[in-house]
Amino acid sequence: MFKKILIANRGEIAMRIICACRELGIKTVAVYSEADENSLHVRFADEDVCIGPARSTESYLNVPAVISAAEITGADAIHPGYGFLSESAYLAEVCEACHIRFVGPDPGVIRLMGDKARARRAMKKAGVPVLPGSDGPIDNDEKAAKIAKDLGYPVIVKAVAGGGGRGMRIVQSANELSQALKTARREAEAAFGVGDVYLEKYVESPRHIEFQVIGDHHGAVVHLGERECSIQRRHQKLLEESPSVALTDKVRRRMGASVVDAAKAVQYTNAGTFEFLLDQAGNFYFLEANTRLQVEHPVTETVTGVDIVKEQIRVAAGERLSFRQGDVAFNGHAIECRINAEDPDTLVPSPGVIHVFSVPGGPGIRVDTAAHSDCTISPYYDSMIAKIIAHGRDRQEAIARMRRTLEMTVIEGIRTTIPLHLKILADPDFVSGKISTSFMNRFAADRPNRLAAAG
Amino acid sequence: MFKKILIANRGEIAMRIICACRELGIKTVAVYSEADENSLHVRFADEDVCIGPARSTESYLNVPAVISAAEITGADAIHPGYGFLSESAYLAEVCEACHIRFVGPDPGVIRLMGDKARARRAMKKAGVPVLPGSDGPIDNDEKAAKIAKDLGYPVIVKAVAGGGGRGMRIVQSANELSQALKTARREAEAAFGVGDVYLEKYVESPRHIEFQVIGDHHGAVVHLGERECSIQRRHQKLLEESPSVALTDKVRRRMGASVVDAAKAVQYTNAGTFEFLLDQAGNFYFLEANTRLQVEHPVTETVTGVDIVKEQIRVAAGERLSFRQGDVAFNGHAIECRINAEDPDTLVPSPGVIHVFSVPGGPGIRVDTAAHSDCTISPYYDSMIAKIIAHGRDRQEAIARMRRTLEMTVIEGIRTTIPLHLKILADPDFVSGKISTSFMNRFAADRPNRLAAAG
Amino acid sequence: MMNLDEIRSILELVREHELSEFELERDGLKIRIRKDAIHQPSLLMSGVPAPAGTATLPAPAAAAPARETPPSIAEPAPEAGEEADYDLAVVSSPIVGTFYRSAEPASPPFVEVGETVKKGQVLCIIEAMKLMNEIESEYDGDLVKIYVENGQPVQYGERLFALKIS
Amino acid sequence: MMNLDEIRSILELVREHELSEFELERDGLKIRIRKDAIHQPSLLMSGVPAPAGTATLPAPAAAAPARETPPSIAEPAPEAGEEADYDLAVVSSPIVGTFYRSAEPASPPFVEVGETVKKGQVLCIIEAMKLMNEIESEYDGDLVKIYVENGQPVQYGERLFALKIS
Repeated sequence: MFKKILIANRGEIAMRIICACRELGIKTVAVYSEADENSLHVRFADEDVCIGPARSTESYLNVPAVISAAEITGADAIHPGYGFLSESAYLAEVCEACHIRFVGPDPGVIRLMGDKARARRAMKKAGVPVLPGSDGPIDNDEKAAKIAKDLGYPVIVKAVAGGGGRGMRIVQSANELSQALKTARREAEAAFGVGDVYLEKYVESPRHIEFQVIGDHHGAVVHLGERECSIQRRHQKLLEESPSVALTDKVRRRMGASVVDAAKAVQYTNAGTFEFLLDQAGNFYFLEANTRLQVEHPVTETVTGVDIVKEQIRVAAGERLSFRQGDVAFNGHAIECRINAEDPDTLVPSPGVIHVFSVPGGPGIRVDTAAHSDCTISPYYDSMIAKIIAHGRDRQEAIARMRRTLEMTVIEGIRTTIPLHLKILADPDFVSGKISTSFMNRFAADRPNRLAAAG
Repeated sequence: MFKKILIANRGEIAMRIICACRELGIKTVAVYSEADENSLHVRFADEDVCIGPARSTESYLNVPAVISAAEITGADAIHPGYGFLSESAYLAEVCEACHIRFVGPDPGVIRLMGDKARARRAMKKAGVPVLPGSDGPIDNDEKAAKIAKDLGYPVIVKAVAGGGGRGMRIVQSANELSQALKTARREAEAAFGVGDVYLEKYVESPRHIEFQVIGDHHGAVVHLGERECSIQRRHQKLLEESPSVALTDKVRRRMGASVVDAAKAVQYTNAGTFEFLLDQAGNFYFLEANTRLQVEHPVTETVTGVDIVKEQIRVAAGERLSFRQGDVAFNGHAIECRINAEDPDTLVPSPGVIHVFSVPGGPGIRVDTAAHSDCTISPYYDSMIAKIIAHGRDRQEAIARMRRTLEMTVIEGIRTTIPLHLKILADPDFVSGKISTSFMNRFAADRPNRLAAAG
Repeated sequence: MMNLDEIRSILELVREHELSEFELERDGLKIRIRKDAIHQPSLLMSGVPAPAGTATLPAPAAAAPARETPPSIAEPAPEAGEEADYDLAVVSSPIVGTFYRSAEPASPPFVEVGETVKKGQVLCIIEAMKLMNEIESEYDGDLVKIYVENGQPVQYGERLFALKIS
Repeated sequence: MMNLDEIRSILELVREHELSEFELERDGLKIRIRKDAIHQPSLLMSGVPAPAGTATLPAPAAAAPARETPPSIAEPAPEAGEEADYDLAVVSSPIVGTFYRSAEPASPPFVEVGETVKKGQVLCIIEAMKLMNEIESEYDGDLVKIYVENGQPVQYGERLFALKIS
């Protein structure tokens, strides 16, 4: 087992990894930017190294600084958390070269899954259903028009290197196609430095369902069931739950087995997530795989009792998975709300000093956060300040617990998305489980003049 | 179901009951003393009534004030929590007379179990093993000497109305008996207004094991397994866990069935706890029954997934228990630490203003508290300010999670028992499960001159 | 450019206006002042009703300024816009219950505003647990205000009457 | 430039007005004062090492008072007991790595205390990811202090040298 892990991240996920390391008796090294000097992850790590100024390109995204910090502290592994360098095949490679273990899949797998078109092909080959579409980047409009016609409109243009909705365009008819390709290429170029785009069948109002897997270096891969993440705004997840009301036990087993097979086919190790669209007819289509820990991993931990972060560290150290597929049992229902420092109406980020931070606990409530009374939410990074996870015997109990927790949460000094979450939790369609990725449109539609009025 | 429940308590347990009511959609009424005007339970109840000055005899223990508050707010039930009026047969009777439902057993059962000697007889009759002893109060020394001789020394003198170690004396040999009876009677008289004492066989270094039961008004009684509460100091529980390492599944089933039979025999309804001593040979002896919610109920909730407080409210409203014995499954291991506002060495209460209150969460951690940054811990009431409950797949994981949580908890402005808990959790005997009610002696013994030096 | 005298003047203004923060920025200059004189008022401390809950009873902080020295007679703080050049006494409720101004529904009230009352005179009844508790005046004086409507519930320490002490 | 007397006067004002924070910024000058007069200094804010952990690296707050304006030359606050009647410049580390005073173990150090250095002169090497990064002086001046031992790890922004600027 490792003696010392460097945590190449900040905020709640750095705290989460410190918790896991402490439980395993592993020392920790925090790295931090100058903006995070007083952060909890710096306080509670065994050692800490300032790696640069506030701007993340010069600190948390600075591979030489992270590697140097690991070297001067003698860390034998790096946990990248999520975001930042977590899906950097380059960091994983440098780690290999420096004999530091990277807590994540091998660089080759990260690279494969990072290329959406190659990932699609690999999944298709492994027998996982993928959305019908162009089998690779599209370079001319004529070919695009033919493929789109074969797929049938609507279709969607997506960036090969994409994510977060950038380089993405929905095309309703043939005469919009050429313009959409142009715009998507430009956006992709700007966002990812690579302008390649591809075409897919567009599914209307699908559910976003993802499967959590974890594999060791001895060939074992186990899935931990699904998470439903259909509640999204601008392709950002707001609320996640497990299990999904849309899956029967039979479908869960079938999908899970198919994901495990695919992960084995690409020699997947460590934790990863396979994202799918579920259309209204019940068909699943592979979307993409995330080769890292997800923000929403706690809902899976809550229903399975598996500590995914500790398991990641164990398998990275070469240990065998501590459980087999047959040992995984699903217990009750879990919901996670991401509490962001944002105005719940205008969605504008709301950094600043939190004067009062009090999240009531009680039965079934888990809180993952690095915030506390009198802490500063920096404008430099992600606006997520806390994750609240509610566990109940069933979905209804989980919803009730989440509601009363949010109602009794006091965060003063900044605005948060709590009022928005309370609206979602009170929505009759949400309560009855009738959700899709278009669910959040209704809240935007309630305020047609919102942006105009705010502007 | 009730429309509005008055919570005749304060602090974390009032918050706990508010959580349960909100999940059930029931309105709440907080009552409070003048010292608690700014408390969270007052803030988060739907209504609130000031019922008296700080002294609890004039507020939280004031039955007419509590009943009046229920009447003026139109509450249809009263939940007494633990402590204060929770085992007051008188309050239960007045509630009956005023057509307010008391969330607890019937007054007759409260009275029966409140009289230790009668409770012993009832349990013996129901086939539950009790400690050999005098079958009722002892009024003369000669009779006492004979009984003690039959029992074999050591024996223990206990107050019939006792609790909390008052009116209790261990007697090692015949020549100490007369003096011990005298002292115990005097203490009992002072503490409870009743001087009656009885004799029992004294068990050396036993474990304190208790069973949680809950019964409805339709004759169903179910047990939720045991809690081990051997870690006590001056007869006050400090740390509780479930399951106990001392019980096999077979013993658990046998004991549980015996407790359920006994509860049915006395027509027990609502939640209750049957406390036992387990001697080193593996024999169980009934100690006493607590006819209320216990401080340590969360460890049972954590391993069973049953919300005991909601279940209490449901059965009080006449509903049937929502589960049967066969539905109760035990999942992993839970430990609770009671965080008290006390100096961990001198044990002196440490009321005052908490400037910083930050309890990290993360996987497996539940926090029950009414404290927050900038709150005041009043000198008038119980010194317990928070309960931290750690859940793990096994005892080892639960201990590791509790440790890292306590290490990363920041409470500033007052002293707390956290350092003492960390000592307990690091103790090799505790870690290997070799504990008994004498466990805490080692920490006192470590500092023979502690009180002298402090004085 | 700012000099020490200017800073001093700003600080005077901050004190005078009891500010907790002051910030000024203009080209080439930025000044920021923060005071934690007491604690900043926090919702957790201020007893503002919870957004989700609705209090049917008057919020104690607002309704009972005389709460500090119940249960009976206390000097009220003069209210804004009120003359307070005479001694006032407030009679607060010593118990929780329902306030009645008369012995029976049909009877006239025990007292009316403007009346002179004697020490020991019954001012009202508070019903608690079906018991009628007579509340007596502890002072001689003129009744200047009745805070509570007939039949209204009252909390412990809630103010009932104001007397101008003679 | 602000002199000590002015700073002293501002501190007097801060005390007099019981401020918890005071900040003044104008071209080339920034002063920030913070007092926890009422609040006990909070562990959560102060960056004091956690009781459970042991930092093998110097705590940033203590080790890098010049942290506000890295990565290179900053005006240090005069330290207690030190004369500060000349202009000092502190050279801080622009990267994380290992500090070496000479090009190779056998070579003599690049600079010694008391030496005069020129702008652009190499002061030390910071090794990061097997690369040797030469750190140059940005000022002409006399080297008055070397904060770090040879072979010691340094953080971003950690101070390395103090120069008396000529």
